[in-house]
Order: sequence, then C-alpha cells, then structure tokens
Amino acid sequence: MSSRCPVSLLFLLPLTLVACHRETRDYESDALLSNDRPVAFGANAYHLAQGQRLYAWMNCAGCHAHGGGGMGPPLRDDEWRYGGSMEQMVATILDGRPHGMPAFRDKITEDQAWQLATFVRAMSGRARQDMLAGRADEPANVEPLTLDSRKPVRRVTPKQDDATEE
Amino acid sequence: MKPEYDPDGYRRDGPDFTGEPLHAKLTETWRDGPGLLGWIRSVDHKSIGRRYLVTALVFLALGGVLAALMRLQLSGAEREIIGPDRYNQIFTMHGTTMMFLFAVPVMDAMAIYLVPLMIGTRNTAFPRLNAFSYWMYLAGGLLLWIAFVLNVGPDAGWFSYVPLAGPEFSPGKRIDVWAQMVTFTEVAALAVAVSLTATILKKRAPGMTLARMPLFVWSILVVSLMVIFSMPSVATASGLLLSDRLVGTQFYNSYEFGDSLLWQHLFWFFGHPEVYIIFLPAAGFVSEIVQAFTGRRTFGYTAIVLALIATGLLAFGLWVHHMFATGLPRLGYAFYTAASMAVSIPTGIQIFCWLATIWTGRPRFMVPLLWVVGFVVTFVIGGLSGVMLASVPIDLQVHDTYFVVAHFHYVLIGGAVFPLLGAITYWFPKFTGRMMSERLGKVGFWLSFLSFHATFFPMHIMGIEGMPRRIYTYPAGMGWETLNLISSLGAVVFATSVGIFVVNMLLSLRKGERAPDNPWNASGLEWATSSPPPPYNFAHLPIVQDHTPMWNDERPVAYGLRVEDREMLISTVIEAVPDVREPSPNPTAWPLIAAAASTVLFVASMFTPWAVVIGAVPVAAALIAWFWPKDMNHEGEPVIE
Amino acid sequence: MKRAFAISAVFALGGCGGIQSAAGRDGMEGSLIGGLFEVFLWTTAAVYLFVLAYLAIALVRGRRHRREAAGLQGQPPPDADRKWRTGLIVFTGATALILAGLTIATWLTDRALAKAEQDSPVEIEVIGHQWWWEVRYDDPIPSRMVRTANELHLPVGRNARITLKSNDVIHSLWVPNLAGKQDLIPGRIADLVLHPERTGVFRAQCAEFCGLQHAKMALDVTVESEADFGRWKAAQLRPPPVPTGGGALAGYSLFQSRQCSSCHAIAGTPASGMVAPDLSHVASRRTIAAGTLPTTHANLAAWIDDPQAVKPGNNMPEVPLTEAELGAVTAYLETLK
Amino acid sequence: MKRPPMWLVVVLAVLIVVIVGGAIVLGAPDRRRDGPFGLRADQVAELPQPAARARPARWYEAPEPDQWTTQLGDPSGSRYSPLAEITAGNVGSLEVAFTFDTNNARGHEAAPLVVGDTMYVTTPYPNDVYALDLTRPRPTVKWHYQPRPLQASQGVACCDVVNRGAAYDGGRLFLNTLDGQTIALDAESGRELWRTKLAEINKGETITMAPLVAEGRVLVGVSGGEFGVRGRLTALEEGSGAVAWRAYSTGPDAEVLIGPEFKPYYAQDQGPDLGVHTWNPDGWRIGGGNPWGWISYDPELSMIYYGTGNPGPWNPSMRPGDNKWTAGIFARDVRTGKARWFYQSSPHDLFDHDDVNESILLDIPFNGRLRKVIARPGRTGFFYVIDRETGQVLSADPYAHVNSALRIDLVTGRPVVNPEKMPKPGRVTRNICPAAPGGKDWNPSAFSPRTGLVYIPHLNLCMDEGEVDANYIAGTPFLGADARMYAGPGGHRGVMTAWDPVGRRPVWRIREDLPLWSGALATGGDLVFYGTLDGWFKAVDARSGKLLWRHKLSSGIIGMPMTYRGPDGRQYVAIFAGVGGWSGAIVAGALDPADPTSALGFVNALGDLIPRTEPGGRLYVFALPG
Repeated sequence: MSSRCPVSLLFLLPLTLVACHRETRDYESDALLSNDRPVAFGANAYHLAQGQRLYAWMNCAGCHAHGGGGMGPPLRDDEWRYGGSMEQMVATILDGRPHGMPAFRDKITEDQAWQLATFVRAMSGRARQDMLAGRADEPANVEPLTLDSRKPVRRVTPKQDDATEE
Repeated sequence: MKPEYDPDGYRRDGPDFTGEPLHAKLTETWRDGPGLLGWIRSVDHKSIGRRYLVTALVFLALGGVLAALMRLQLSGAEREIIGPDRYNQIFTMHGTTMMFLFAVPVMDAMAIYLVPLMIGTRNTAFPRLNAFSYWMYLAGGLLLWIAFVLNVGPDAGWFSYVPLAGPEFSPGKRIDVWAQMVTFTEVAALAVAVSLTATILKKRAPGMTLARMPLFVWSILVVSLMVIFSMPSVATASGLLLSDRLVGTQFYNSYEFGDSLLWQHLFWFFGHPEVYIIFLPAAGFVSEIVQAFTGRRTFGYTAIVLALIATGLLAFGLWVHHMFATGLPRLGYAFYTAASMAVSIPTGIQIFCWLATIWTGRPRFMVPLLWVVGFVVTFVIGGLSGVMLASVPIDLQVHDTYFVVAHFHYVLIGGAVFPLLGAITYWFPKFTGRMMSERLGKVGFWLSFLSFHATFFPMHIMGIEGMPRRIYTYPAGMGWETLNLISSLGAVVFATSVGIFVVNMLLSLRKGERAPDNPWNASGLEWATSSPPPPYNFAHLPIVQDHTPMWNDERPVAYGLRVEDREMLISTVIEAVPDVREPSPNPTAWPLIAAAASTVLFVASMFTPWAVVIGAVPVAAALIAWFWPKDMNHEGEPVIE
Repeated sequence: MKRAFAISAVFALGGCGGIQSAAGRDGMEGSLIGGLFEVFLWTTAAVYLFVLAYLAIALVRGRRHRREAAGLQGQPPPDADRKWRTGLIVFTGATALILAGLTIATWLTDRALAKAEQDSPVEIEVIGHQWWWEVRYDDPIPSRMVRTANELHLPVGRNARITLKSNDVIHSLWVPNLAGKQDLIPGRIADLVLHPERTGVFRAQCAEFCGLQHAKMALDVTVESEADFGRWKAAQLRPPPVPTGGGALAGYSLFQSRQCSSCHAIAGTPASGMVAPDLSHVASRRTIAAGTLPTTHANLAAWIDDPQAVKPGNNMPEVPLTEAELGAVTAYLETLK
Repeated sequence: MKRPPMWLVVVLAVLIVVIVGGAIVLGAPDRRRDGPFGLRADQVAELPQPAARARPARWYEAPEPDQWTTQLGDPSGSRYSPLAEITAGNVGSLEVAFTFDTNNARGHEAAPLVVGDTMYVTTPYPNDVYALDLTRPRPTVKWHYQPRPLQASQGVACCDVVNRGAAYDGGRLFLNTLDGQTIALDAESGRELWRTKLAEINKGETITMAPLVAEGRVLVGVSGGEFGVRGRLTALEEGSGAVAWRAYSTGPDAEVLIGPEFKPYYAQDQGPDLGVHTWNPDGWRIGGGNPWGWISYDPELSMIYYGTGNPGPWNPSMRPGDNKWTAGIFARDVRTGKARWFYQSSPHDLFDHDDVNESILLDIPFNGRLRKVIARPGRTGFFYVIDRETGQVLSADPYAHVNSALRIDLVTGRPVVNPEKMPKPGRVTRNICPAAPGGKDWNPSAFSPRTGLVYIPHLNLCMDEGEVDANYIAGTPFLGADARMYAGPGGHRGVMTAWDPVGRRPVWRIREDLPLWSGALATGGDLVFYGTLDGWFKAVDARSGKLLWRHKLSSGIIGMPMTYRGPDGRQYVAIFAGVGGWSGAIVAGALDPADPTSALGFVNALGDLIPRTEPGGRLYVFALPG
C-alpha cells in the first residue's frame, strides 16, 4: 500500500486545495484578513456552520424564518432588494437597510457578519454542495439545503416598496 | 494408459503419482500468474493473508505515530504543541485506525493465512471473496488516511457520538469520511467472516471432526459468527448517520422524535462484541503456542471451546455497560452489571487451563511463550479493572477517564497485541521460511513488557485522580503532570520496543536461519507442509485421527483430487467425512474491479445521494462479470471411495 | 502487587485527593463509591495475586518437568488430568462466587445511593452548552431563581438535586469529589443527586467529548455552610450596582452599546443576552471561561482581548476594542461582585 | 427455494395499490362538505327564546345610524348597526356604489369612519388618512394627511405593517402610527393638533391598534409581544395629548397601577408585586403583555376593559411562573387608570395565546339574575362570560376546536392544561389546537340585540411547535419557538360561528375553507357581513347563517365591515380589500411557501392562498340600486 499512497495523493492534488479550504476550522478568523473574503468565508464549512448558529443566536430567524421570510423578506429565492453578493449582504447586515433591516454593526463582529452572509448565501442555494449540512438539530420544517434548489422568484408587486418612498 | 489417469481421463494424485512430478503439476495449477497482473489477480489465501497482514501492520505503525503525538502533547500541562482541532482529529484517527484498520483486520489476516493450512485444505471456501475483502479494506484505509492528510480527518472520536457527529455540529465531510470508512471495513470484515465460516465448516481434512479442530480454528469460527451478527449493527448506524448528514433524515434528531441514544445502542451493540472479536483469536494464538511450547495437548480442550462459545454469546449481552452514565433505568443496569461480570468467567477458565498446561507440561521458554506469560500478567489486570468497570457506581466515577483508557489498553495490547506478536514470531517460519532472531525477540519482549506498564499503569491513577479522556490539554496544578510525564516517557520506550520487533522481522526476513517444515515440533497440520507452503498447501490431503496429528508417527493421507484443475475436497460439517470434490476458482481481477466500483459508489455517495443509484450500475456489472459461469470445466462430483 | 498498593496509596489520601479526584470522599456518593471501590480493589488484588502465584508455580513446575523428562510429546498420566479437572471446577465455582459477591455489593451500594436521594433537596438546573455550564437555582417563587454560570454553590450536609439538560451536544457533569457522572443529552432530562459532606472547593469537568473545547469546559463547585450558602444566594439575587463614574461607567456603557450585550446578560441592566454566560456577578466567581483562568484583572483583560487565543474555537468573538475601551470594560466587569 | 408464481405477485401488487390509493383518497381533507365557495351553514341549535337572550348593557343605545365613529361601532364593542334598509329580502341585489384605492399593497385591517357627510379612510403603514366627501356621487378627497412614520418601523412590525384604524370624538380624529405616535387631527381640515410619541422602535415597539376615546382620554397600547416589549396602556389628555396615566402590564404594582382598590376575583391574582414575583429575575422587563387589541368602555361603571398580549419570549420554559399580568384582561378606572380586577386566561402562556380580543359588554340572565358581563371569544378557543364588576368567570366554553386545555376550572379560574400538549425541551409537540393565532385572533365579532347572538369570525387551525432557545437583543424578535400551522379537524381553516352566550352553545356554524381574518358586522336588517382571505365579501342571515349574497373583491379581505346612512339617506356597507396581516403576509409580503415556518408558521397553512388573491388596497362601498 505504501507504494499506492503517494500515487493517489497525486491524483487528489487539485482536490487537496478544495478539501483543505473547506475543512479548516478557522476560529482565529484569518479569513477576515484574506483579500478574497467571499471565498475565504463562502467556501468554508466551518464558517457556514458558525453562520447557521449565529442566524439563530442573532434572531435572524424571527424575521426571515428559515429563509421563507415573515417580518423580513424571504432569503431562499434569488431576489435581493439590496444586492445578493457577499459584500452587499455583509453591508446589509452591518449597516441595516431603510425598510426595517436593523443594523448589527455593534451587535456582532465583522467576521461574524461574514459568517452569517455565508449561511444566507447557502440558504439561497448558492453555496458549494459539499459544505452543506443535511439538517440542523431543530424542528424539521424546511427541506434540507443539500437537496434544495433555488426557488423561482415570486415578484413582489412593485407598489409595496415605493409606497413608502419619501 | 498411465496409472495416474482415471477412467474419465483426468489426472489425480495418488500413491503412484506423487513427489516431484506431482509437485510440478500442482504448482502449475495453483500458483498465481506472473508479474503485477498475477499479483492483482491472485486468489491464493496465502498471498491475500500476507497482504492483509502487512497492511494491518502498516496501519498499526501509523496509529502508533498518532499515539506518540498525543503523548507528546499531554506530556506536560498547558502544552501548545498541537491545537484542539488537530488533536481531536488525531485521537479520533488513532482509535479508528487501531480498531477498524488494525485490530480486526490483523486477526482476519492471520486467520485467512492459517486456517486452510490448519484444517488441511488448499484454499478458502470463497477465494475471490477474500480478494474482494482485501481490496475493500485497503480502499477504506486509504480513504481515511488520505482524508486525514487533506485535513478532512474525522474529529468526533472513534465512537462518533451524535449529535456531535451530526450534521449541525460537525460541518464539512470529516464525519462522512469516518462513516464511509466504517462501511468499507464492515463489508471487508463480513466478507472474510463468511468465507472463513464456510471454510471451517466445509473444507476440513478427512477425519478432522469439530471435536478435533485446533483451538485457534475454533476461536476463528466463533469470531466469524460474531462478526456476522454484530457488524450489521454498526453498518446500519453509520448508514443512518450518513443519511442524516446528507439528506436530512431525522434518525438522531430528538426534536423529530429521533434519538441520540439510538446511535449509542447500535454502536455499542457492535462495539462491545468488537472487543471479543479482537480478543478471541488472540486466545486462540495462546492456546496454540502453549500447546506447542509445552509439548502436551492444551489441558481442558472442551472447557476452552465452551468458554470461547460462552464468551461469544455473552459478548452480545453487555453493550449497555458503555452507557451507564446516560441515565437509563437503574434496574436494567443491574442485569448488565451481572452480564459484564459473568463474561470474565469463561476467560478465567481459559487462563486456568493454559496455566495448568504449563504446570503439567514441559515448557520451553522461547520468545512466543514469553509473550504468552507477558500476556497473562498484563491481561489479567485489564480483566480485573474490567470487573471494576462493570460495577455501575464505580463506572460512574471512572467512566470516560484515563482509568478506562488504561483498562482497554491493558485488554487490547496486553490481551491481543502481545499474543499477536508471539503468534507472529511463532508462525514467522511458516510465513517466510526463516526463523526470527531469538535474542532480538527476547530484548523486544522485555522492553515492550516493561515500557507498556510504565506507559499505561499510571493512567489508572490519572483516571482516579479525575483526568477525563479526550482532552487536548489540562491545567497545571491538578496533580497530573508527573503521571503524564512518566506515561509519555514510557510511550517513547514502548514505541522503540515495537520498532525492535519490526526490525527483527525485517532482518530475519533477509538473513534469518532457514526454517524446517516444523521448527517448533508443534502438533498442527500447518506444520505438515513445507515452510513457506507451496501454492497448493498439501500434495495429498492429510487424514486426521486426533487433536495432535503432527505428534503421531504415521501420517495417513487421502488421494484422488484432480491435479490439472483447481479442485478441493468438501467434507461434512461435524464429522468431516469426505463428501464432494468441488472446483475452486482460478485467479481473476474481477474482485479488484468490483471493489473499485464499490469504492467509487461509496466515496461519491458522501457528496450526492444519486451516487447510490448511478454507482450501483458499474458495481452490478462487475459482480455479473465476476459470477459469470466460465472456466468451470466441470461440476462438483462425489468422492470416489 | 505493587500496583494494588499504588492505587490504595492514592485512596489512602482520601479527601486530599485533589480538587478534582474520584479519590476524594467529600460527598456521600463519593464515599459510598469509594468504599465499594476499595472492596473491589482488594478483592481483585487478591485474585491477581492468586493468578501470579499460580503462574509462577506453573513456570517452576513446568521447568522441573522439562529437566526430568527431556522426552518428546505425550500426555501426562490421565489421573493427573482428572485432578486438574476438579481443580478447574473449583476454580470456576470460586470465580462465580466472587463475582456474585461483587455484583451484590454493587447492587447494595446502588440501593444506598438511590435511598440517599430522598429528603428536601436544593433544586438546581444545569444546562450544558458548547463549552460552558449554565446554572439555575430553582425556587417556588420564580423571581428568587438564581441564574449563574460555570459555578455551583452547595450547602454542606444537604441534598442537591441537579436537573441536567443540554441544548447542543452530549455533555457529562462530573464532580469526582462528590459523586459519579451523569450525561446531559439533548432532548432528554436526567438528574443527579449530590450530598456533599465536607465544605471545600472542588472542580468539576465535562466528561463526555463535546467538541473543540471539551478540554476547557470545567465548573467550580463550592461546598459551604448553610449560612454561607444563604448569603451567597442573597448576594446573587441583588442586581449589581450601576457604576457611577470613572472607567467602570465607561465600561458599562460600552458593554451595553457594543457586541457584549448581544450574548451576555447583566441583572438590572438592559443587557439581556441569553446565549452566553450570565455575567451579573462574574467577578465573584473563582474562574472565568468555564474554569479556564482564575478571575484576575490580567486574565479578564486577556480573555476579552482575544478569547480565541485563550480557548481556541470557543464561541466568543474577538470584539475590536481599543486599549482604553478594553481597560474600561475590564474595570466594569470587575465591579460585578 | 421456489420463486412465487407471477400471478400471485401481480395480484398482491394490485391489492397494495388499491388499498394505499384508497387510503390516500379517503384520508384527504374532505373539501366537498364545504360546498361552493367553501360555504355551508349548519344549524346546530334553535335561536334562544327572547327571555333567555343576551341583551346589550342597560345604558346602551345604538349608535346614531348615520355615522360610525369607532372601529367597534360603539363603546360596548358590539359592531352592531340598527340600519335595516338592507334586509335578507333585498341584500341579493346589493351592488358597488363606489370604490377608493389606497395605493397601498399591505394588509388593511381597519374600518373607515363616517361622521356627518365625511368618510375617514386610514391605511396601513405609512398610515395616511384620507377624508372623503360623501355628498358627491363619486366621493372626492377633502384632504389627505401623511404622518410620515419612520421607515425602519416596518422592520419591527410582527405581523405585517397593519393599522386597525382611527377613532373620532368631538371634531377630532385620533390615529396611531406604526412608529409609535398618537396623532390628533382636526376632522374638518385635517390639520394636525398634536402628536405624542409613545413607542421606541429601536426596542421593537410599534403601535397598530385603534385608539379609544373615553371621558376625555385617548387610550393607546403598544405592540411588540414578539420583541420582548414591556406592554403598557397609556391614556392621553384628549385636548393636549399629554400623558394622563400609564399602566404597565408587568413589573411592580406601582407601575401596573395596582392599588388598594384592586380586587381580583381569584386567589392566584392576589398579592403584592405579582408582576415581578411571577417572573424569573428581570424577566418582566422584557416580558411582553402588550395591549394591542380592543378596549371596551362602560360609562356606567366608568371602567375600561382590555386584554394584555402574550408574554415574551414564546418559549415558555425561559420564563417560569405565571408571568402576570400578561395574557389576561384588565378592568381599570378610566379616570385614574387604577386597576379594579384582572383575570388571566393563560397563566404562563404556552402557545402565544394573547388575550387581546374584544370584550362585548352585555347583560345576561345568569342563575335567575341579570348579570353585567363582558363576553369574549378568547384566543384560547374558549368563550368567556365574565362578570364585569367583579371579574368572576361565569362560564367558559370552547367555541373552536380545543385540545391544548381540557377545560377552565371555574373555581380557580385557571385552564386545565392538557399534559400531552405541554412543550417539552428538545421535542416538537404535535397537533396543538388552537394554534398560535388562537381560536380567534384580533378580528372582532359582532353582537346583535335582535338575536342575542355573538357572531364570531374565527379559525380552525392547529400547529406543531418546538421550543428553541431565544436570545434577547433589543429591537430584534424574541420568540424561541419554531411553529408550523395547518387546518384543524375537518380540513377547513375558518369558521363563522353564531354563539348564544346564555345557552353557551353555537346556534349555527359556517365552515370556511380559509381562515377568517376579517371582522364581523351585524345589522338591524338581521344580516351578518364578513369577508374572506380570498376576497369574498359575504352577507348571511343572522338567524340561520344562510348565505344570501357574496361579492368577489380585488384582494383578500382582512378589514372590518361597517355600515352607515349616507347623506342621501341610503344605507351603505363599506369594507376594505387588501390582503395581509399575519395570515395574509404570504401574499402581501411575497413570502416563500417552501418554508412552512414563514410568518411564524402561518404560511404552512396558507400555501394555497397565493393563486387565489392579489395584494392591493381598495375600499369598497356597497348599496342597494337606487
């Protein structure tokens, strides 16, 4: 076997980087220092899991439920009033948005915001499959992200937003 | 027409077709093909056994390295050599490697190699299945270790308790790798178990009734049956875990009326018998070695056989003693306490018999017997601390502490590894045709014996002094530093001593003295053939009249198996009366291909459930090709008396 | 033999077996179990002696046989084996008897433990989190319920019934000096009764592997007189005073306005976070970060400054604070006596 | 071994298909019983005899029929109008007189007001007010007032950004804005007279309720039971907007305005500072109990009656104790605000059963005596009849399907909770009925003196709920529960029940396919009006429940119907279309039905609403052709 091992390692070389990056437990959050944060956070299973925890801890579920929305808009579809990129989501979380999204800047740290964004991104079916978890240990209400595909958007009637523009 | 020809025109061995010409013919029929291809296609139990053995020993070495790393980290308080993340992976890998990739497979290895020789037949009942099992085992091991190298090493302990190992608290693929590795090794172990059971029950040489089987063969028979009953349990558990993690089923989610204790029950229903699956073959080694080195039949053959069977049965009745702290009903505990204590009775009986044999025999204190003595001195401590753990109140104190760590290392190293090393020394000449160095052997033995106790004895006290298991560091001032330091130093020496044993093996392999057929003047059939044995094991099948065929002066043999096709004798289950002559498969690569296909299926199914559907196709194809009736130029036929 | 002594030596130490030792006999369960352990210890030691002796003699006898008859194989005279057969039966019987005895001893101790669990106990609820302990002292009047973290205070000579819950993974509460361990399993409720008999300060630790920081999930246990216990409880019920000036005041407003209050609660202030330890009286506890560091100014500062360095992987983020802010927050926390 | 014969396999397969298929078909909720448009009345009892009828309070006189000045029509909260021009006989020909678009796509839970020849229309956030001149055949906007509440307030409105309308008194119009201000307008000109800030949205506080004016006080309560808001009712001077008194729903007696004159009927409510002692330490500071529902006023006793909302968080195990004074009803002196009595319908509320529903002031014969009572169809699914002088519960009977409580113990006043439905940590509790919105939510019933019946538009929903850990962060939700609702027994989600409070039994029921989220209106023409979520505005016979007329509106109906006599002397009936609210949020908020927990679990019960209606706010006014 000793003869086969390095061979298979060579085979897996590209996979290596992927796997290593997905699996690091980056609790010092060096990812924040990385110059490509969307990847540093967005492709790391540990940050995704932390994001899932924070989603509950910071009461996101109270407004956005498990992505279906409620007091806040749904997060499972791919409609983003304020932009769906990681950076935009982080901005939304940290600084809030006029129509009711509160600012979390002094409630969570910046890397936590990135972790949250990572999870929210996964909710809308845009995360790498191999970093998703089948379910959480909670009441099973939504179908597993691993089996979930992005929902088609149901357009909001345009009125509802400009109804409130000053 | 020549005498060795039958009326039906097939050549068979016989009194007048023997010696060199027969040897040449049989070798041509039974040997593996040439070159790498031949190596890959081999279905010879000896080649497969050797591969199994070497692979298992490599994993032992790897596991040992991990152990050394842990002792390094724990050698002092507040050490920061290894961080928590890596440490958790390391102790998980250590346990997993040792249990799944070393302990069980190494026993399989010895059995696959020795059983056919000991019962006087030419190959196992399902040679291709054996080959398949090896490839699966290898794939599983590679999967785990490659993953570890890629930082995807499992980190939830070798027992992978949910919900910690569940989808929420173990992100990424680490646990999936663990669970899938379990699947691999389960398949491998089950395949071997089936093959060995059939071999032992149907392939014994004429006259080797059940009551005349060597004790090692008995232990393997019991163990194989235990494997068949216990392994499915853990395979189920890991399957459920995978589907929880991958497709979000709720088997272990308490919210949806799953239960995390379900995991523990399933796991320990396998996990506890596992310990005996590892120990019983070792007991078999001891019986064989004692018999050989005291020059008398092991005392209390029947008692030992019954003890083996009793252990095999009781082993399934005490898994809950791993769960005393979970708060199950107290009354139930009483039963498991009793059962856990009861299981030490059969073990006690065996020890009594071995010692009685030594007492009444004429022991030669050569290395294998030394290992046996070391085994008794060490294992009994493990057994007795086991009795303590069986007691609920005491277990509640020392459960999940270093006391338990000490206990099972005494049982597994003292009870299984010591006899194994003895057994390897004992059968080394048969494997390789050369003797191992007695001097190096003795040095190795004493060094490991002493360093072992130095390493693991202090752990009893650490445990009582309150040091929990699976911690990557501990604060200063808990009074644990000295003991840990001693233990770590001991570990260094222990590692060296194992190193010495390996060196001894390698040196002896090169230039050990040549071994005769029966260097120890032992009594078993495996010594009736040359060292190492020819591809066909026996030119003529031996006929057995009592327990110690090699100690009789005349050794009758049976004639009449074909020499140009692979043909084996099937005998009756109990009396081993020759029954049918059956063709035995030729070398083939299909087991390897099937294993490769299964590997693709298993690995891919960690990423998408569809892999199970799509991956099933190549597997099915490979199996069809494997079983396609070909080169079977004749059916089995009754024995001509 | 020497082993047997080594262990018993540990036990001879009795209570002085350290602040986290099963050898400690500081609680009724502890001593009952300790007693049982000694029974087992001496019995097994005796058995072990017997085996060693047996082995030794066997080796000697065997060697003699060998010298006598350098002959080959062959069975010893059958009557010899018959003698041994009776020996085997006696041995088996003896083993069975001893084990039966031990089983009964176990059962009796278990009964005794079960019996000890009556009478009016202090009702406590312990909830395991990754990686800290939430502790609640229940009270018929809910407003007199005490909520603290990572510390247990127990009145001596009185039962404490601890209800065990977990809200993430399986943990196990183990106060070796007082009693055996009991698992905290999500979705299940177990309880553990402690009966401390000696005052003192002990340490408990999580005994079931629970992830990254399993090693640093400990709990301080203080066994004190009923009076001291009452005082402690009263003090816990008093909300800490809001600082009136100085660094502490700055720290207070930082605590309320920054990340701290999203997770931590301080009685009598707006901060009501519930996912991290309640800090109402953090300065009165012996250690911080679940028994990881003794409560000192330096340690508090170090912990707040970079929790991941102290306890890698724990769930407390590194809150960006300036030197001054850090000092202020630390100063404030130190006022929470 | 032998393979079973092919035919056997086939037969077995067929059998299985038949059985399973059959099971599915039969097991499916039977919609057919609901008849066309999900409507069919079951007469389950006779009308009560005149002698044995509930009657309005002694002092009650029906509101002047040509105006409608409060949301409930009159202080006793009966939502009854004596207008009888539209009757069972002619309602069939009712037609749209005019409509008015509010250009607002959120949930319209209010009713318009009519004073003289002006109609006052209020909208959900941004809470605009329109005054319509009814003298014109096509009414025109007299004036339009925009309070411009803070945008961010939308984010802390638990269940859509609704508003339950304005109140009129003495030439002034009073309204509340989502961001927590009470505003007084000059009814003639729409000029702002004063505005008082009563809520802090950064703490999750909003105001959605309709104010009530009594004895020169404007009574306003805050919302935010899902945000850990400490509930309180504030009385403002009608003239100046200055705070007259403020009564909290939790905390020390002094702040709850509990004094010597506080005489609760039941022992469980007696004792000092229960608002503190029935909570875990500090729990009361974030304990909810928001009076966001209806207030009734008894001029004779000069007392007001209002309910307090659910305690926070939803997760009950995080707030041990009875959690006074949440989920109960207060009787207070309207001048001083001093509490007179309190009755807690859900001590230690387990299922978000606020007690904010309307209290209808009635006099009913009880044990031979005429008792002054309030009649309340509660969230708990029980119909309470409570003596409004003492707070004694005279009767409590389930009007909806209830399994969360076995009964109400009239001796202690406490519900006997069904142990099977007690939430267990780490386990989902299945099939809790009624679900979180209760047997009936905020949408008010109507009482007709002519039949002595209370017309209850209510729900038939059950839920699965699991406790999860809640975390309090000011201005974010404070829930700790994961719920999922679905139709109760029978498969229908709404019911219109005509309840006889004396006979303590339903007289007739109408099964509605969709949950009823609109208020009811009873008229002198023996008609009952109500609307459905898919936009059907219905008139049924007050005596039999027979469907007499229905009209499909542009959007789902969650508003409250009202009626008035126009300047031209004809009777008009007005109703808002504009789906939304907690139930309709799935449409108004474009929520994702793939997540059953959306809108706190309501979406799971209303996935099929999406194709059945459109968002969009419009006022419909109907009249007979003429």
